[in-house]
Amino acid sequence: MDSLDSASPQSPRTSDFRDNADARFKVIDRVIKRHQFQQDALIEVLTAAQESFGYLREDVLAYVARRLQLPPSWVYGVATFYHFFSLQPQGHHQCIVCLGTACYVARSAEILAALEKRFGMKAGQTTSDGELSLTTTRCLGSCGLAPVLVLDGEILGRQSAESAVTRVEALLHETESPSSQAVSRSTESEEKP
Amino acid sequence: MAAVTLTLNNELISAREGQTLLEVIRDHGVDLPTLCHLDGLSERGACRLCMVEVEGTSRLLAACVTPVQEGMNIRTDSDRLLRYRKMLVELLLAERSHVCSVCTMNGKCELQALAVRLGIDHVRYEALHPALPVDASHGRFVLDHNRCILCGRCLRACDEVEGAHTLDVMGRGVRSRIIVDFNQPWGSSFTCTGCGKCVQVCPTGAMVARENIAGRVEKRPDFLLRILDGRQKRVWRW
Amino acid sequence: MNRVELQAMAETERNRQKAFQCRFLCCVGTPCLSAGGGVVQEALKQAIAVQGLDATVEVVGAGCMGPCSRGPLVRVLPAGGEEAIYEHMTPEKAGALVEAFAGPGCSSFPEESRISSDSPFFGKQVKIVLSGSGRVDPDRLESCVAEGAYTALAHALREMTPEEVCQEVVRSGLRGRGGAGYPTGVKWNLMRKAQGERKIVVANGDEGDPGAYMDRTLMESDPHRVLEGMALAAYAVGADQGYVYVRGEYPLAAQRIQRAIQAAERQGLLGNRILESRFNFRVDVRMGAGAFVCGEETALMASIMGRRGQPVPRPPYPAQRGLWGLPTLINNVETFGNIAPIIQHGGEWYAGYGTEKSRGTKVFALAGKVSWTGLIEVPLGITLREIVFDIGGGIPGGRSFKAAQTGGPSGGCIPAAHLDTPMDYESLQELGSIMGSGGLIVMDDRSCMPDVAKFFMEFCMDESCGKCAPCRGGTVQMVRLLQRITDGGAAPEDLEQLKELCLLLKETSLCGLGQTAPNPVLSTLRHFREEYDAHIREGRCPAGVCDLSGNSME
Amino acid sequence: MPGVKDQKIRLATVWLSGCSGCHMSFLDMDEHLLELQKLVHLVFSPLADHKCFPEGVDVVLVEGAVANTEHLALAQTLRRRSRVVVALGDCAVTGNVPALRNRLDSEGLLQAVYADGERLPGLDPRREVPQLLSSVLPLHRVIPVDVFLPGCPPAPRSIQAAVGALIQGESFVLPESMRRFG
Repeated sequence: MDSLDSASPQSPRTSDFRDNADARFKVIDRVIKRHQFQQDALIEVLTAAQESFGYLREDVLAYVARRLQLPPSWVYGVATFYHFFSLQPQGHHQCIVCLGTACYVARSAEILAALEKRFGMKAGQTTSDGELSLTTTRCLGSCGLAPVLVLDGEILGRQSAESAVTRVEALLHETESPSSQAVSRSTESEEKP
Repeated sequence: MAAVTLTLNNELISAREGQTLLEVIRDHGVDLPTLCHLDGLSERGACRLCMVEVEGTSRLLAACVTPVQEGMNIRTDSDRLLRYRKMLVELLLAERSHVCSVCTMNGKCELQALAVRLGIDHVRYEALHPALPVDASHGRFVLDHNRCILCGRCLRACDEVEGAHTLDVMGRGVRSRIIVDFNQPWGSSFTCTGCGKCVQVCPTGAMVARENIAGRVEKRPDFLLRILDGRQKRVWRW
Repeated sequence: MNRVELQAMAETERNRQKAFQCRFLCCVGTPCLSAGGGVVQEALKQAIAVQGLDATVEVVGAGCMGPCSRGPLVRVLPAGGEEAIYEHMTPEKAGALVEAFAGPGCSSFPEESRISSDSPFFGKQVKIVLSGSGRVDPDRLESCVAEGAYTALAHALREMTPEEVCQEVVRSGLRGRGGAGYPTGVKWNLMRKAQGERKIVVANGDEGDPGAYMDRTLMESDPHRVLEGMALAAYAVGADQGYVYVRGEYPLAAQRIQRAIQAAERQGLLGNRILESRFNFRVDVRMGAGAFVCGEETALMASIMGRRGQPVPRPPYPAQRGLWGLPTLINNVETFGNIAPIIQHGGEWYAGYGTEKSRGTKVFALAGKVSWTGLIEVPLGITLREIVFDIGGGIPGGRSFKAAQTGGPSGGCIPAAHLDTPMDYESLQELGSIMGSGGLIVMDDRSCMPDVAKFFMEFCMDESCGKCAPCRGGTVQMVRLLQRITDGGAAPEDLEQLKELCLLLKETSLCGLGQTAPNPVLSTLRHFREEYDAHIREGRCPAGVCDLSGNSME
Repeated sequence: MPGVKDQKIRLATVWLSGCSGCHMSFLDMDEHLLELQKLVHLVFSPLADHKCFPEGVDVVLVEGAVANTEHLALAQTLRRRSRVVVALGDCAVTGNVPALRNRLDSEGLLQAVYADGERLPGLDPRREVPQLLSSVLPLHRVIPVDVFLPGCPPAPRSIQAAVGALIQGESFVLPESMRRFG
C-alpha cells in the first residue's frame, strides 16, 4: 500500500508487470488460460497466485485484475473477504491453533494465550524477524485429536500449553542458524518494486 | 400489467404486479424508513429497516426485496417492528464514531434524521470507536470512514450508474470498509472519474464534497433517476 | 462404458480382491493421516515386501472407519476369516501384524490394539451413507465399482424417468442434511419444473461448523458415492453441469473428488453420454477460500462465481435463478451420499429407518468429552443418551455429562435432563437446538455455558459477512455483552439487552448465519440460566472457567 | 422563612468532561431562569461554589462524558443522592467529542498532551490529573439515567421544558417537535 500513496492518478504500475520476467506470473497466466479468462475464476486465480508468491502482493493483485479485466477494488474486495488470502508476507514457520468447538472445549484458548505470550505476538501476526506466523482456524476436522496445533502443515494432536510452546521453540531453533531458506526469502522480498 | 389487491395496515389497497412491497407502501404514503435503498440503484436488502410483517409468514420480510402478491396482509407499524428499527439504528450509531456535533452533514444526515424520527435519544449499545482514517486525499471529495454505515449506495452508484466500479468493500463483518481501487488514497485512484455520484447518494457524512466542509451540505440523491431515465428512456423529469 | 461393462469391471475387481489371502485396509482420512497413518501404511507395505508376500497380501488405502480418536486405524480382511480393526497403529505394530499373518496358523492375529467387533461403538450404527467408507479405495474407481458404485445410476438411466427418480426420493422422506432439513424430493420436484436454458447441480461441501467433518470424510472416503448422487440428481432435474464446492480447509477432499471425477469421466460414468445414454453431466470442483458464510446457498453461489461470499436476499431462490441466472439445485454432500442407496434399494426401504418425520440415517461427528470420538452413522430418532453413552462410551475421567452441542454456531446445547430426546429434526428444534450438519460436541462439568455461548458468538462475529446491519453490528454487541458477563462486569440489564439482541438477529438478519447466530445464547439461557445468574449476581463461575476478577469498567 | 425553603426543589448541575456549552445553553433560558429561581434551590453546580455533592437532590442535570476516575466517582455519588438524573447534551448522552479519544490509548494521550506539549512544563499527569478511564463513556454506561436531552448543546427551550416538568414531579418525554439527535 505504501508504494501507492505516492502513486500518481494515472500511475497504474502497468509497466511494472509487463517487464516482469518473474516466471511466477506465468503460473498465473496458465491458470487464467485454463479457466478461459473467465472473471468467475477469480478465486482460483488468486489461490494459484498466492501459492506461487506466498502472499498476494499489490502488483500481483494488479496483474490478476488486469488479466481478468476486473476493477481493482473488486479484486481487492475478494482478496480481503476470504481468510485464506494474505496480503502480507507470512513467516518462515506457520503455527495454526485450532479454535474449533472440540478444541475449544479442550482448552485450546489456553494454548493460544501461551503462544502469544511466549512469542510476544497476537494471533494473525508474524514476528518482526519474519520467523513465525501465528494464526487460528475454526476446526480442522481432527476433533478426535483435540486440542490440535498445526506446525508447518503437520497436525499435532492432544497438545497442552507447555507442549505447544516447546514444539514451536524447537521448530524455531532448528532454523536459527542462518539457513539458506532464510537467505532466499529475504532476497525475494527485496525484489518487490 | 395486472393489478393485485392487498391490505396495508388494515387498509385495502391495490398495486401493480411486479412492484416491490416498498414501492407499494410508499405509493400509499406510508412512511417506511430505509437507508440502503435508493431509487435508481439495485436493491441490496442490507439495512433491514424496511422489514414488515406479512400475515401468514412467521418471518419478517424486507419490503425492498419482496414482490407484492395478491391478498397480502401487511403491517408496517407494529410495536415489534418499531422496536427493531430503533435497535438497528442504534447498532449503526454504535458501530462507528458518528459524532454529529462535528459533522458537516449535521442536520442533513439521513441517519441522524432517522434517529430523531424513531425517537432515539441515546444509544444503549457500547460505542465501538474503531480507529478509522479520514481520506482527504482527493481534490474534491472527502471520505470519512468513521461516518460510514456500509449501506453500499456509493459503490452501487459507481458501478451501476457511472460504470467505473472504483469503489468496493474490503474485509468482512464489522471490519468491512469501503475502499477505493486497491485500498489506496482516493486522490491516487486511477479509475475514479471524479463524477461525485457517490457523494451525492451517501446518506451520511461519510462522503462529502470539499467545498461543503465548512459550509452547508446539499446532497441530491434523486438525480440518479433523472440521469438513468435520460440515458435509457430519453426522458428527463426534473 | 455401458451397463454391462460396469458389471464386468465390478466382477473383475471382486475376483482380483478374492485372490488375496489377506487385505490390509489403512485409513487414509485426514484424522488418521495426521495421527501417522501414512507411515503405518508404508510400514505394512515394507513388511509385506520383506516377507515376500506381495502376491498374497494387499495393502490398500481406504477411507474413514469411524473411531477417529483411535487412529491410525487398519482394517484386516483375511480371506475367509473374521475381519478386525486395529487401533493406534504404529510401524512396529504394523510389522507385528504382518508377522502374525506370515507365521503359522495364518489368521491368528494379535489381540492387542484390536477393536472388538461387538463394541457398542459399532453395534448401534447403521451405515447407509458410509457403507463404502473404510472399505473402498477412494482413489480407485474399480474398488468403488466393486462395492456397487454407479449401479444405481445405471439402473435409473435405463429403467427410470426423471420423475420416477424424484418420486423415489420423495418416497424416501430424505431431508436436507445440511441443517435446515428441507425435504429433498420436494426440492428436486420444484427444480425439475423450473424453466431454464440449462440447469446446474451443486454439492455443498462447505462444511463450516466447527466440530463437523461428515462431508469431508465422505468426500475423502467415498467420492464416487457423492458424484453418483449428484449425477442422479442431475438426471432427475434435467441438469448438465455440476459443481462440488469444497471448503478451502479440505485440500485432500478436493483432490480425491477431483481424481474421482477424472476417473469417472474416463470411463464414461460422467461427462457426455453417460453409460452410453443420452444423459450428459459434467462436474467441476470449486474450492472455498475460508469463509463460513459460504455454506449459505446464495453466498456459496457468489463464491462459485468468484465474488465476495455475501448472501443476497431470497426470493429468487436458487431453483428459480441461481448460478449465472440458471436454475440451480444445491444439496449438501451428505444428502447426495444418500441418493444412490435410495435408488438402489427403493425409497420405502430408506424410509424404514428413522422416525415418522425424520427418515433414514444421519452421520454425526461425535467429539468433545466422550471416550469414543469419531464419525458415526445412526438411524434418526436414536436418543442422545444412546449416542453419548453407548456409542460414545460415556464421559471419560469420571466426570459427568453436562451438555451436548449440536448444529455448531447455529445450534444449541442440550442439557442432561434431555438426554433421552430422540435425535430428529423436530425434537432438536423444540429444545432450541437444530440438527445442523451433524457436529455433536459433548461437554462435561468443566465447561462454562456462558463461555461456550461467547465462543460461538465470537465465531459468528468473525464470520459475519458484514452486509446486513443486524448481523454485522449485533454480533459484536452480543460478544461484548457476553464478555462482560464472563468478566464479571455485567449488570442484570445486560442480560435483558442480550435477549433483545437475540430476537433482533433472529428476525431481521438477511441470511441463515445471522438468523441462527443467537441460538447458542438462547439455548444456554434456556437450559443453563442459573449459570448466567451466578456470573452476574454472584460473581462466580460454577464451572471454574471464567476469571471474574477483571471488572470491565476500569 | 424556613417553611418556604423546604418546599423548594433541590436542583443540581454537574459538569464532567464537556465544554460547558450545555451550561451556557442552560443559562440561555434567560428570563426563565428568574422563574426557575423561585422554584428551586441550586444545591450543587459549577455555577456556584459547592465543594461536595449534597444528599437529597431532586433533579440533577449532568453535562459531559465520564472520562476519568473523578467523573466516575462523582457520577456514582450523584446517582445515589439524586432522585432524577438527566443526561444533558451529547457528551453525557453519547460521549460525543471527548469520546473521540477512545481510539487512542490513554497513556499515549497523556504523553502527547502533558509531556510532548510545550505549555505545561513539569506537570506530572500521573500525579496531578485524575486517572483517565481506558475509554470515555456516556453517562448511562456508568449509572442509570432517567432522562436524556441530546443536542450539542440542547436548545434552551428543551432544557426549560424538561426541567419545568421534572421539578413538578412529572415524568418527561421530549415532545416530538423538540426531538433531535446529536
